[in-house]
Amino acid sequence: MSDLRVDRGGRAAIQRDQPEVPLAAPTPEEQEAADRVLARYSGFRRDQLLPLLHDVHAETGWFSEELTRYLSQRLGVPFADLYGVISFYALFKTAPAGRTVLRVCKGVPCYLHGAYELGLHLQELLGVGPEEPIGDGAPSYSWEWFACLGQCDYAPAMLLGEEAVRSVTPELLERIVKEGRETHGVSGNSL
Amino acid sequence: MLEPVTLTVDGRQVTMPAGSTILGALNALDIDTPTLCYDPGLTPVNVCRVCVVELKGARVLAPSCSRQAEDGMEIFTDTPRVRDARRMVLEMLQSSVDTSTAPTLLQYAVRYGTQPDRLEGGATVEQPVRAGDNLLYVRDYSKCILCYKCVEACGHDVQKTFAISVAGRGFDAHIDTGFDVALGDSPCVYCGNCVAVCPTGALMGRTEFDMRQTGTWDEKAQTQVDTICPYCGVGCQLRLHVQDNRIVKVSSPREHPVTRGFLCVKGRFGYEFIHGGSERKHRRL
Amino acid sequence: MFNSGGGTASYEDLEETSILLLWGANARETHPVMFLHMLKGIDNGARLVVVDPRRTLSVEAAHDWLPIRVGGDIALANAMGHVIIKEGLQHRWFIDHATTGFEDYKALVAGYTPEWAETVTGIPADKIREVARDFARAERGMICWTLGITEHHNAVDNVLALINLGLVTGKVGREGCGLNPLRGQNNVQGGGDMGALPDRLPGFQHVENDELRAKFERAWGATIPPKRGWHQSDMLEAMERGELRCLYVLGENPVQSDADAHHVEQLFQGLDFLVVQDILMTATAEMADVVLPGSAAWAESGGTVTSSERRVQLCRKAVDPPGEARDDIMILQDIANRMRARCRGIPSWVPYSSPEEAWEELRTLSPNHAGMSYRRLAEHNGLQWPCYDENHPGERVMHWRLWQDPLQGPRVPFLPTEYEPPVDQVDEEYPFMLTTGRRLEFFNTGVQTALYDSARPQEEILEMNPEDAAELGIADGMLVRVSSRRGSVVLRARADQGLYRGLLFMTLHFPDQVTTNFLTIHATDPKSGTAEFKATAAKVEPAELAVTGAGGATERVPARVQGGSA
Amino acid sequence: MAYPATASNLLLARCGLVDPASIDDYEAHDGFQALRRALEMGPEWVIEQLTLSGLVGRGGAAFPTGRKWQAVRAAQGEPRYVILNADESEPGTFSNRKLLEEDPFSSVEAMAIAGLTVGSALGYAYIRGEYTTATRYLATAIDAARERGYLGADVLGSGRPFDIEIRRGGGAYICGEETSLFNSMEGLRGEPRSKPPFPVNVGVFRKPTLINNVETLVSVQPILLKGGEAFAQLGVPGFTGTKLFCLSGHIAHPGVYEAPGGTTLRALLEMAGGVANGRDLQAVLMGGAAGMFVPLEHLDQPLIPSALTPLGLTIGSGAVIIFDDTVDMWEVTRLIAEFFAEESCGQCVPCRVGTKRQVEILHRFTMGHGRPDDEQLLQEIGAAMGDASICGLGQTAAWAVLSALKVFPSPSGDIGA
Repeated sequence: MSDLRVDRGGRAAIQRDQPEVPLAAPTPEEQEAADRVLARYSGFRRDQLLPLLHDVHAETGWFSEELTRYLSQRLGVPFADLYGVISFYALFKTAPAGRTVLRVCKGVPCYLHGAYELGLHLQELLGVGPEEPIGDGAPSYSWEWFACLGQCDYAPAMLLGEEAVRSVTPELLERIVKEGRETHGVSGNSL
Repeated sequence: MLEPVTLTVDGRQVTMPAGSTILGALNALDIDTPTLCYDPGLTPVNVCRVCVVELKGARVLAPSCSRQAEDGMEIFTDTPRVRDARRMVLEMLQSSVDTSTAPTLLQYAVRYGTQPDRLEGGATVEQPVRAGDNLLYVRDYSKCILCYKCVEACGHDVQKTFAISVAGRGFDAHIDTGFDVALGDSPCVYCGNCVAVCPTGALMGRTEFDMRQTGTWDEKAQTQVDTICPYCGVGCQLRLHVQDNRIVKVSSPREHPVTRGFLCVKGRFGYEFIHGGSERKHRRL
Repeated sequence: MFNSGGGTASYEDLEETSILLLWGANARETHPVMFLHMLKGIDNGARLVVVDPRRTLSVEAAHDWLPIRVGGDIALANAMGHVIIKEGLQHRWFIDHATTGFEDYKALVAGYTPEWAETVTGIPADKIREVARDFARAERGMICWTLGITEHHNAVDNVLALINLGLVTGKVGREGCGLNPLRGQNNVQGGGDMGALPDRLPGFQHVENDELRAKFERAWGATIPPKRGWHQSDMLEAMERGELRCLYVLGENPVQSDADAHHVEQLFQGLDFLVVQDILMTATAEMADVVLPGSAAWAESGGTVTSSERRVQLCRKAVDPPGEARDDIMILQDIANRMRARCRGIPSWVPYSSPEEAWEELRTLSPNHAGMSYRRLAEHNGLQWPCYDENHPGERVMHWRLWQDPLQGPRVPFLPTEYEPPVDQVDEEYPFMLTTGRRLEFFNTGVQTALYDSARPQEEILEMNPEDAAELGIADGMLVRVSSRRGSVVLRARADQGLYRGLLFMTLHFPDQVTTNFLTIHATDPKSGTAEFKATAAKVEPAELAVTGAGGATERVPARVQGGSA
Repeated sequence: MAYPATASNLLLARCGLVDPASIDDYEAHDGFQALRRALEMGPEWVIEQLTLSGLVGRGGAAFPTGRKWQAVRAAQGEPRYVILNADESEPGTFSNRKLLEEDPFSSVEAMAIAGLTVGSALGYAYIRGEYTTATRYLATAIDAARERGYLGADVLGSGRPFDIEIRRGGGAYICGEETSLFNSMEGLRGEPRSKPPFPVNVGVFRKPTLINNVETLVSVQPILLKGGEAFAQLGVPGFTGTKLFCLSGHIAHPGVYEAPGGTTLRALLEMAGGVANGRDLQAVLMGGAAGMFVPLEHLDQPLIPSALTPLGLTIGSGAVIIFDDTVDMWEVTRLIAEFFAEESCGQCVPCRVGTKRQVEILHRFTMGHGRPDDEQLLQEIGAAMGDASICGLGQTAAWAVLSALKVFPSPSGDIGA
């Protein structure tokens, strides 16, 4: 049934669910993660969407088509609409990414402090280009370029998962990758 | 009731009811203003920016389609600034989108003297035609100027079906069913109201698409006749586009009080039966 | 309504109302463009309440859904009346001013407590109270209904129960208010308006009124039988009695569209002479002695049709009909002429050379249509009757006179009606209630929709409650046999959460695959002649296990007709 | 840094001095005194002080803060909202991050003052998603403040409610634009809305909304403690109070510097120790990506609108990026253009296509095969973007490029070769 919300025109708008489209079939892990988060958002309102997406994303690392469909059906937010929102924000992934994502800042101050070389170094260390996931099945690590992280006074900087790493040196980068390899237990020449 | 407002446009005064837009005032003065994303039946999204005008005292140009007319406004619609902005916007569209089936846009392009080849070689929104997921209409997003009309018509403003949305951002922003699923996996009800509002032919009825492919589509040879839909009892006015004694397209006049230009799947696409089929029970008597 | 069969309000009113009861109607699928007006109404603040056994697409857009058990409509309407009167929410001024029979209504609904209605309708008593209060208290309110109300053996009573609800709350005759049946075909309204009813002449003028009849006799130079004729169900009964031996069918496919299709087919086979005038070779046409190729009025000949808001609009010729197909009005006149010449020796006479000429004559005979010239119809995008003269704008809201002080014209009566269960009752053998309806992309017996490239498959599907399906071991897509006391069919099944336990749903769209009307009952409403398509006791079995021969129906496995989807 | 606050150390007074997680520490350093004062003196007094102070929005648009607060207070419609705009994403800008990481309570206090002044019971702190540390400190501060009665159903016994919810951005520069931020908060794509109507009347959830940058709000506390006039006397008539500048790039000591209005770029450079490694200064980008390259002859211009506007310059967010003589400035310009192409929401044509075309042309420059009319094209694209885009992003996305055309040697020659 509908649920009245306010759209950007300020009118009451209908959010309908989608009886004609297939029922979502997320993986059990995705569904569990989504259910855990959804339980914290009973009486969901549309303005809680971003916090909820952050929470789900933190657990799953990305939004698969089926997970998105599942969320759409549970939240009563149309699937296309939900995808439109998810695909708008750079921190949300719609393709498999590493459990941990390394985001190398490519803002101007970081560029001036060797961010480009840093990225190349990382590529060498991990053996993959930006946004290419590593590992079989559940990828554990990936790296990408990212817009200015606001750590310009500590350039070059990057994000390790959600945490900022400041004044990154090649040595620090090597240590991070080494620790990551140990933590995630990824073997082989991919990491 | 709020007081009417009086504004000056290109030196001429015009008084408009409160709540009118600048475009309303321009129309009242018969000033032909280009619009691409504006549609009187939809909420203005003011994204195409070809309707911009100069507003005295404002830092930037104002979109006439959505900006409310205010008492004392001084508007200029044909200054070099306005013409340059309109021309550049059109050039940008021409350089990135296949505008071959967008007659209105091309007409504006001529009016403002665009030189789209200056921007040649840049990125375009070229992508495969989505023709395989249904036999009623075709989506060719290389022709999409992202005017949002289809999204508004499918969503809040008309159908509330919400089968499509704008996804991605920047130059990669595009119309999407969500992970680009086939229409059959979306809530689409095939009303074709997105097709009805599309200004560029990115959305097109299958018959028209096929005829254009084979080179048989000929608008000059077509007649348009208004009649009433043969299905339910709502009384939707259909405009039949006829070529060689066959219906090739169905639309509805935007000004009709029942439809306002919007139809359902049967009215828009369900006309084949009068031409008959090969099976005996479908054969015309 | 109130002696003239048309909705009292307009689509515009849907956009201005405060509460809309969509009753036995799935407008989003069956009247999609009217539903757009309802959606605008919701945008403007209206509350939409859907009364439907199924959780339809319309329900998805509604604020409230009353999942009524099939056939419980009068119980619900009367219980709402009960709540309204008990809580003093009735529109006292309007009732005193413009109605009669309120005391009888009050006495009748006194027995219809919400608690009792809950047992019949399955809708919680408190929900009934809530909606009744909301409807009564709302400044403006409308009730729209379709075949969920009228395809019952007590169709007219159902409608009366809703009218009573409109009267008791004063929700008629004002803007944003009204009682509106949504017409299922593009000219159901116009056909009735033009006298295609057994007791009416054009313009809802009663055939048994000597003065009115005389007016038509003068105009037509002919004698009109002074008694009402037969409606369709009467005709079938007359065929059964052998009184009706010859039938002329125009643009209808009764062999597939009428309830209890087996029986109808037998009756048609027994006719001496059957003439069918149609544009396609329908199943009925296949049985005809003579088939007359007509034309599609909406695109090949022209004329007028009248919509659910009483709007008379012009159809225009856009293409030439194929082969020997002719304009229906000409075929009819030719036949009339030959009959005159052959039977009475009167020379040939062609009164109408075009639909417009027939229309001009109508304008002189039907006061409701007097102001509607073709020119005005074209200029105004149609006009709503009544439209008495060429300066009359047509009536957006009917019965506004009821609000004039002093009252103009007669009072309108409450016509209290009692609840009656469907004729076909469920029992141990037939434990399911089968109801029928339309799907968005298809239409009636599929004659018009079988040919276009619909995106959804052209295939009949039985919808049933998932738990029922699980209990019977029926998985989605499995073939099942559905049987009623009259016949049985085999088709695929699909579980649907939107159906309550014990409810089945099918359409009539694919009679060549699945003749749903083998199952339906020919229990007809004596007042309207409508059959009870909406309530059939049935049973369901996995087809593999089914014993063949029950009811003698041909078992046909539907060939999956592929639509467009990949 | 020393405490108490000095003329040039108002906003940063507590940064690095107090424990950002300790409400006791904050209270011991004037914490919540301004809130008490505001409650005691009433909303009209608060707005009067803001007006007297001459404080203008520090996010870049420089709208008078007192007028904005007054407008929200007077706006029709309930409820009203207060939003702390901490979606600081302007490249080269990091003062919000510093304030939230090192002195989060001052933002909490300022939001409470704002809420009680304009008649709002609920505030939102919208923080860019990448600022996790700042988010944690702010969340801790909000909880601690609530526990002590500075937030909640009855703020300091005033009988009036105010509370704060945190919203994290999703990684979108555009959401720093206030109307995009509203859409983002409402769970939509962060596409900007058309203005007017303005947020003071039609903001988040279509309700009157006070939205201020962190730096602006943090300025409120010293204004109320010292008085609006005292604040105005810092700085100069064209720019009252103090302003935070973020110095980064080839500078000896990158960081956030506070300076009274009227300061110059040269003064800021000196505060930060000059160009790093003793190299020569080649260029200064002021205002971040949405700013412009400053011709070096203007280093001594006072940074006030009356001096900058005629030169086609603005302070913007206060970002100052320093480039030494080794840098390929057209490569930097291309990077900036790329940033906008990636961060454009894509809604309006001039910005969606214009940002893309800028990158393509600048790419030609850096690859050494610019076309003869490329500079002219950049001018025209930039003009259309500036004139016809919906929001500030598109309107300013060509500024750096246009200023580069003015300041740097023509790229159509052998630049990038």
